Amino acid sequence: ATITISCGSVGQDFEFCKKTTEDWAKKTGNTVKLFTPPQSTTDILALFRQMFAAKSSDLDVINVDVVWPGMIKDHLIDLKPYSKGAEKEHFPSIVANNTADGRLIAMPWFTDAGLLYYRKDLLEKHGEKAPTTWEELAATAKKIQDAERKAGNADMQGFVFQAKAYEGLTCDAVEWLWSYGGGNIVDDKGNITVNNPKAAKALNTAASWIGTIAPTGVLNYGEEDARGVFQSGNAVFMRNWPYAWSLGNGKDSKIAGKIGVSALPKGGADGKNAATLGGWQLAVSKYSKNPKEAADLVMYMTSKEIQKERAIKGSYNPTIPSLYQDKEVLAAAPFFGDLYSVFTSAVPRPATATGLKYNEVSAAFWNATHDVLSGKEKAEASLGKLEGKLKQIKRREW
Amino acid sequence: MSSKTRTAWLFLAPMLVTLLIVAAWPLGRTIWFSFTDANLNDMGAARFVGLENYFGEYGLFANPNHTEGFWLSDWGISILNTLQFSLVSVLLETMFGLGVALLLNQEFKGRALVRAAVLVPWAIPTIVSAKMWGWMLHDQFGVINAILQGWGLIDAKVAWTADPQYALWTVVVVDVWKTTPFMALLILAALQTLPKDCYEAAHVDGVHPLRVFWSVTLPLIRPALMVAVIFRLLDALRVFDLIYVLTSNNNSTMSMSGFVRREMVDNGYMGYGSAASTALFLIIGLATVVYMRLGRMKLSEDA
Amino acid sequence: MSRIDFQQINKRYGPSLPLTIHDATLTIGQGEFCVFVGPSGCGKSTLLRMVAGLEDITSGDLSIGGKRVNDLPPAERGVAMVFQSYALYPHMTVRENMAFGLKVFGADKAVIEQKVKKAADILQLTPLLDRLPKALSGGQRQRVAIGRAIVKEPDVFLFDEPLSNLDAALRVQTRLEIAKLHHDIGRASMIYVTHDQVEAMTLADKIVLLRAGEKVQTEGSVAQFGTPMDLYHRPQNLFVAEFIGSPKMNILPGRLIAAEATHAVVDVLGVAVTVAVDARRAKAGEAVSLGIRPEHLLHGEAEGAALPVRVRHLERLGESSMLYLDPQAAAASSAAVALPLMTLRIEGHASQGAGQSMQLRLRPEQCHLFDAAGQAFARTVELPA
Amino acid sequence: MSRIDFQQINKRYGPSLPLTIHDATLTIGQGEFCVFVGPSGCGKSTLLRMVAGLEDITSGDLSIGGKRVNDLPPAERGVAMVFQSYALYPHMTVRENMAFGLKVFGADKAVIEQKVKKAADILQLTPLLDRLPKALSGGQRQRVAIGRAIVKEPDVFLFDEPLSNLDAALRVQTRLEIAKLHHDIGRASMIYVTHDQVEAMTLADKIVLLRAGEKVQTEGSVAQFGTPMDLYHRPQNLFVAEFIGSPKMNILPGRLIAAEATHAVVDVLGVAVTVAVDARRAKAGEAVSLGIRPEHLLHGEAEGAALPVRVRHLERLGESSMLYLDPQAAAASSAAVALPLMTLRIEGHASQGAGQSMQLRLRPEQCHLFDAAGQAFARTVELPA
Amino acid sequence: MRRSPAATAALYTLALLVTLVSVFPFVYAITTSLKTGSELFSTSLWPENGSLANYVSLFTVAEQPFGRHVVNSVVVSTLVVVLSLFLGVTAAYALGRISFRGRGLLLTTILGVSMFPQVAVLAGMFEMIRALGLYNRSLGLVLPYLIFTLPFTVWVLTTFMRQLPKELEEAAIMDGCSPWRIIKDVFLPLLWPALVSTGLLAFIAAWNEFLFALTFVIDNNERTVPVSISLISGASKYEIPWGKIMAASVLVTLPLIGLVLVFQKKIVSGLTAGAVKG
Ligand SMILES: Nc1ncnc2c1ncn2[C@@H]1O[C@H](COP(=O)(O)OP(=O)(O)OP(=O)(O)O)[C@@H](O)[C@H]1O
Ligand SMILES: Nc1ncnc2c1ncn2[C@@H]1O[C@H](COP(=O)(O)OP(=O)(O)OP(=O)(O)O)[C@@H](O)[C@H]1O
Ligand SMILES: [Mg+2]
Ligand SMILES: [Mg+2]
Repeated sequence: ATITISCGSVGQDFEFCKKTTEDWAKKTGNTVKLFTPPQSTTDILALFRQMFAAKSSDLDVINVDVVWPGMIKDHLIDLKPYSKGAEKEHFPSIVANNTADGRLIAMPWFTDAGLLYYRKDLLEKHGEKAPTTWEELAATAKKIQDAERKAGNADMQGFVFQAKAYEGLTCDAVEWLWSYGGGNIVDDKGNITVNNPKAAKALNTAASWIGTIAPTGVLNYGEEDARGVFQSGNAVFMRNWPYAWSLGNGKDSKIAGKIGVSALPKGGADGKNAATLGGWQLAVSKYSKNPKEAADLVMYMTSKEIQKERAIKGSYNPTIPSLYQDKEVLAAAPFFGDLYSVFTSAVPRPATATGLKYNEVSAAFWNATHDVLSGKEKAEASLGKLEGKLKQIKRREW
Repeated sequence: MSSKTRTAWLFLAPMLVTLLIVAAWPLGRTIWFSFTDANLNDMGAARFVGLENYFGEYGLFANPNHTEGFWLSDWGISILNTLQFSLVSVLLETMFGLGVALLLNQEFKGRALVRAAVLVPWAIPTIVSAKMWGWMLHDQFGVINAILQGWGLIDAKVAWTADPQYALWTVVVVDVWKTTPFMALLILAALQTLPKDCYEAAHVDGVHPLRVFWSVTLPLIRPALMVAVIFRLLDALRVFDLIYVLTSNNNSTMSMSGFVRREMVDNGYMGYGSAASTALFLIIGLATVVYMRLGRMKLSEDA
Repeated sequence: MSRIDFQQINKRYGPSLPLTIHDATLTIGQGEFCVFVGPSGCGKSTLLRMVAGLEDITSGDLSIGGKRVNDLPPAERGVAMVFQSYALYPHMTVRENMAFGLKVFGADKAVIEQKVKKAADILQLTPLLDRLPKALSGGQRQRVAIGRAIVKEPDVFLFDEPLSNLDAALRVQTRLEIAKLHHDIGRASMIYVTHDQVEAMTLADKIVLLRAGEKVQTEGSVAQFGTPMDLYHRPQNLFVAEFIGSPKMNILPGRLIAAEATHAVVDVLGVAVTVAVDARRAKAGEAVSLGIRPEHLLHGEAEGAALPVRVRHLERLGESSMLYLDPQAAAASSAAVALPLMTLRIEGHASQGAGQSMQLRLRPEQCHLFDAAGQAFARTVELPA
Repeated sequence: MSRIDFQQINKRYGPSLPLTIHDATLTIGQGEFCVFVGPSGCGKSTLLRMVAGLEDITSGDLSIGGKRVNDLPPAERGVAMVFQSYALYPHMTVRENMAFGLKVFGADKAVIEQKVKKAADILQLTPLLDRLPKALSGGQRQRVAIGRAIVKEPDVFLFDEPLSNLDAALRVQTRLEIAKLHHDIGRASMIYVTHDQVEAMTLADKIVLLRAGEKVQTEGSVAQFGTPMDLYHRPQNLFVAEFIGSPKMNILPGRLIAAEATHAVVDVLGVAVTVAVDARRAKAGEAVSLGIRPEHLLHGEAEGAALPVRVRHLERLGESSMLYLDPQAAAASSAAVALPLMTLRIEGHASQGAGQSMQLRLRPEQCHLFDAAGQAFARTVELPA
Repeated sequence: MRRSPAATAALYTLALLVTLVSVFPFVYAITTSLKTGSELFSTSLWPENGSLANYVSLFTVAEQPFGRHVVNSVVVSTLVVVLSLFLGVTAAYALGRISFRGRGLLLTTILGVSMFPQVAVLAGMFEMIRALGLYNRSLGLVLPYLIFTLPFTVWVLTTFMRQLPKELEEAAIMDGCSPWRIIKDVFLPLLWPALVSTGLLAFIAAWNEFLFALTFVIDNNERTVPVSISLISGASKYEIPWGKIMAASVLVTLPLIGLVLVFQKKIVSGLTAGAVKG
């Protein structure tokens, strides 16, 4: 049978995908065709939904973002009959995320979580430590920023992150909320919890960064914008995904070797560390003509050997806890060990609870957050409105 | 049916048939869905809900949940944004387009190259040019801020696409940059078909060039200009990708098309999204009719 | 001041093309009415357009009112022009077309209104004032073009065949109006292109007859420049003689028998014809051409040499008739040469029929004589100025 | 077969506009040469365009060769047309313009070549064959338009003022060529619009004179349809009388004194003038108009009634002169009425001067008489057909 | 008639300014395409150590055959333009030169087709494409593209067609031309400026279309240029491969510039000069 798989468009992803699928094809005597999905996650989802709506059998295996299962669960087959229990090896939180109505609709493939990057050299120079709370971060950032600016680097910024009105802002804001104990927008039972003082505090704190330690421009920053500023040596702190590590330490990077990574700060002394859960799964389309072969491919690609290989060669975070103790893996990506807890305790966005309406919820949330950040509204007012909006979105049920 | 009329329909037939094949199903389907509660997740389960999507409890218009008033709802804001954006950008494009067309209409050395150069903004794919501008307008490493700072025009780096104060106008500027060639090229074609001899008459009459432009050129190219503006207006009212790429899909800059996309694709509300697109269709239709009335454009005028 | 001076004006449309206008030198005095005539394509419109400033002057100097205007834009020359192709503004009504030239000068609304009304009355356009050009007949369009020029009352009027599409009555009337206008404005000069000889003769103070074809390159564009009577009675060469007058002058080949200061005797088809010219610069035996206008030929019994002819066919025009005649060469003379038909104009209804033989009489004082190069011998009779 | 029948043809350009053509009924026989004349804007082009099929017929029947063609497309009517506005294909050279019609027809290349060459020779366009229309003079463009029609040798030729921009010599020549063509093709019918009376008179088998203005609505478009001599000698009404002939007929108001079968006596400005018409249908005392053409007025000593006049001004045209005269009404008659100027045409160079008094003689057999409604009384003299 | 020196100077200055504004981002794109690595984040207009690596890399990924994509785009766009112009010209003849009832309504309806946002018709179009069996073929894109190029070409050509002198058509009718022949031999040559302009605009529109191309074609070999560019990938998920994208953009814009250079010669004035008087 011929299996068409969508497993990433970016270079490294693609190379891996190609190699593993070829191996599988050779092993099983099937053929595999690679589909190159668009870059933007939103675009990929739109495309998939379009194809599902048309019951297209053109795609067998698809890559699934961590927040999607709720939205596309109806179009994916249950992998349980094919997994033979293999899912038990993976992080349970992720498996839970991938389970809907008792069906295992996707297999974890790799995971992702927000990290705080900082300039080791600058912190050292100004005698600071990596901050543990947002407040510390703000103070440190301000101090170093002002000092550096005085020293001639007018473009120095304290902190850059993703605050463009898009899914990335939801990720960032969930971290803030969670770290201040402000909940997770919608709790597991589907109750709208976002309108609470802690959440408001979190957002107001974030808003206070804009124009002080963060440029107004962050309001339109995505991952790359932030990395661009950080990597050209113009920022002290950055919130980003693990991918920035290897690039930041790349050959032509101005700050290679000067980067430190830590967990994101807590919200105040009694806050928690919080990192939003990211990452991708693999799933089989309900409309696939060869579900059996497709499922087999999924199982192969999410297997331990393959994840290990990917962790070593591409520093993809495995979804199998045992791999975080694997020596070969740790040798390649030392912070896997240091930040193990970050990855295991990553906060999922409220995708499971809100199901089909997750996108809507997320958009409403990032818009409300953006309004606060851009100073249009105070967090309290904005969150109040957001609550109303979320109620409207929810209507009778999620 | 007279033979002339028969000829007319005969010549129209291929185009009409093609258009019917291409457009009838998609458009009809969209309009139909606007009366249902179809969801992208399960299209088969669509139920007819009448005007629910338009005027129902959660409808586009008359939504009682819009406690702050219609114009502050996402849909209301997107309508206002779109109208604002369209009016300003089309106006500017028309003016610049006219100017550039008049320039390209002159004889001078290197005209061919300038003509090609002028078309470059239009020729670069939107997905690229939008990102390119996004990059160039980047507050930290964007070349625009660098240049403006270099010339001393601004002293602090401006967050062109992020600052709500500038975002929409930045989009307008980029749109004007990108689509002025469209106007210019169409107007240029119109300029080139003007009768020469009445210009000679005006010349001998000693009419000032500006006056000639105003009293002779403009009326004569008006039909073509009107059409160019109509299509620009249509495009502008449906603007999406530029805003989407440049400023993200923030409420404060969202366009009607952006709203449609959000509802239809991101949120999967086919019915509601279809209603929004049908409403958008009606709004555009209305705008066009108003425009054609204002411009006293006659569709059935003879040669 | 609106004297117009052409100094050795040349015009070449393209580097590889021959000169269209060659060495045009003439002066049109202030307030003079000058008519350009010449064969189709001889360059009348070109010359006019050069005065208007619409066509570059290849070489030579053009001055208006004593000022060289070669490089002056049209607007600054103070001219109004009626284009051969009308050049109406297609989007303006008749009224707007006529008013436009005035409006741009910032003339008073009431004044414009009144001028347009007057012109429309003269040109019988009043009921059409609110129509667009495309709903007008050819003649009506032409009248709008005239109207547009005359409302402006400029220093120099340029008319390019302004009446060609009008009917006789309207034409006469408009012609008179133009003459009147010219007279009223007084200081305005006019250049007027026409194909209608009656127009040329009646309107012109001066006529410029332009050449076409090969000879332009060698002899220049201007064939003759003078008063209407000059061109009619004293054509300087065969080209002028043949061009002016309708039907055109009869030209017969001949040989000089005697060349005196007061007259010449010419052998024409074996008949000795006396011509009242000063022929001293020629010698007996030379080949010459004898010219006589159709309206000057006499027939039946009258004085003068008698030329036998036979009627080929005839045209009746009502008030007069035109007879086309085959000269019957005397057996002796060159019968081999195919002779052109001669034309005779008879008042009223001609009684002759085709095939009939006649005797034509040529009065010495009505004949013209040209040498082999086509140059005229000066006539010795007294002629109107 | 190319007989053309107009049966009560009407044309209205717009619902709110008056009829442009009203009740045109006429028949142009096969091979006939019919000339349309009439004031500018009277509908000549419109009528022509209806024959061509370019303009819808509002009501009435048009048939060509016995077949009703109201709804036949132009291409199937077998007509060729010269447009008043030329309508040349601007992107084709002169040669291509002329060849296009034949090419569409699928004619042989060699045949096309040869026909175009011939037409170009006739029209003196040979050196211009490879030019585009925009590099041609007005007359040259017009000739191309003619050439385009004649190469096609159709059943019906439609010419809309085809010679208006040509000089006299070329005009005569082209006119002759068209007549020759008409003669050669034989069975082809021609409809020809012109403002040139000489053309109309010399070319036409039949002339259609169309009315313009108010009277079209009441009396129909066709003022008279007949041979040239008919229109000249037997104008059916004042309009025709005044329109045909240049300069136009002198019209004097009068009152009938005696109305006989062979003649009438009219009191004109106090002078009793005898007119050779059958006036029985009128009664003495009725108001009438007396008409006499400028070329028929006699002066000095001659028979006939004598009308005292004074010379207002005069024009000299070379071969003839035109005198404009103020009639000197006898004190008794209606001096209050402003009388129109009369025109007198004198052969040769007039000796009179302005202000001079003269006596005009009106010969009974040269006079026309019209009743108060403008209808002519039948003339009783023998007249050319 | 000559221009004064001041006017000439003004003219060239303006031309220069317009050119600069138009191509500045493009120049920026070129320089960016020559940059690699961190240099991308610098604002300098000139690459310190320019390299053609980005260009080379475009053609070395077997799964994303850029050359093939360019060919696909050329074929699709050309077909779209040819079809649109053909259908547009014939329809414009009927709409512009023949008066019949319902003309205004028809024009409005045609315009109405382009009043829906692209996303709104996406789903329906997707179904239709699949029903017609055109799914996953670049050639299948021709049909959906007509939905935005056809109304445009019809309207523009109708406007231009309407302005040609009536007498020319009549002369052609008298010469025995069929309507098709009139269009082909008389109108088309006079419509060159309009044809070239609309053709170029439609070509570019088809060339740059993204949403349909992304949705209706999933085969790597069948993709068109904009999708191809959007799929150009950096080394990892969030990295935008600016250099390569710019290189690709430069590469796909150059042929368009060539196209303009070739066809702009047809945008000449005075095509109808000398045709009619009045
Ligand atoms: N499209 C039109 N709409 C309205 N009226 C028109 C239209 N075309 C012509 N006319 C009017 O119809 C009348 C007849 O026009 P036509 O062109 O037939 O005149 P014509 O006899 O050829 O005049 P001319 O000798 O000036 O060419 C004119 O008064 C003209 O104004
Ligand atoms: N743009 C041009 N390029 C080349 N030759 C031209 C151009 N315009 C006119 N000519 C030629 O120049 C000559 C003079 O043209 P012009 O229009 O002055 O003639 P004209 O005397 O007005 O003739 P007509 O009486 O026919 O209008 C003609 O032979 C014509 O073919
Ligand atoms: Mg001329
Ligand atoms: Mg006419």
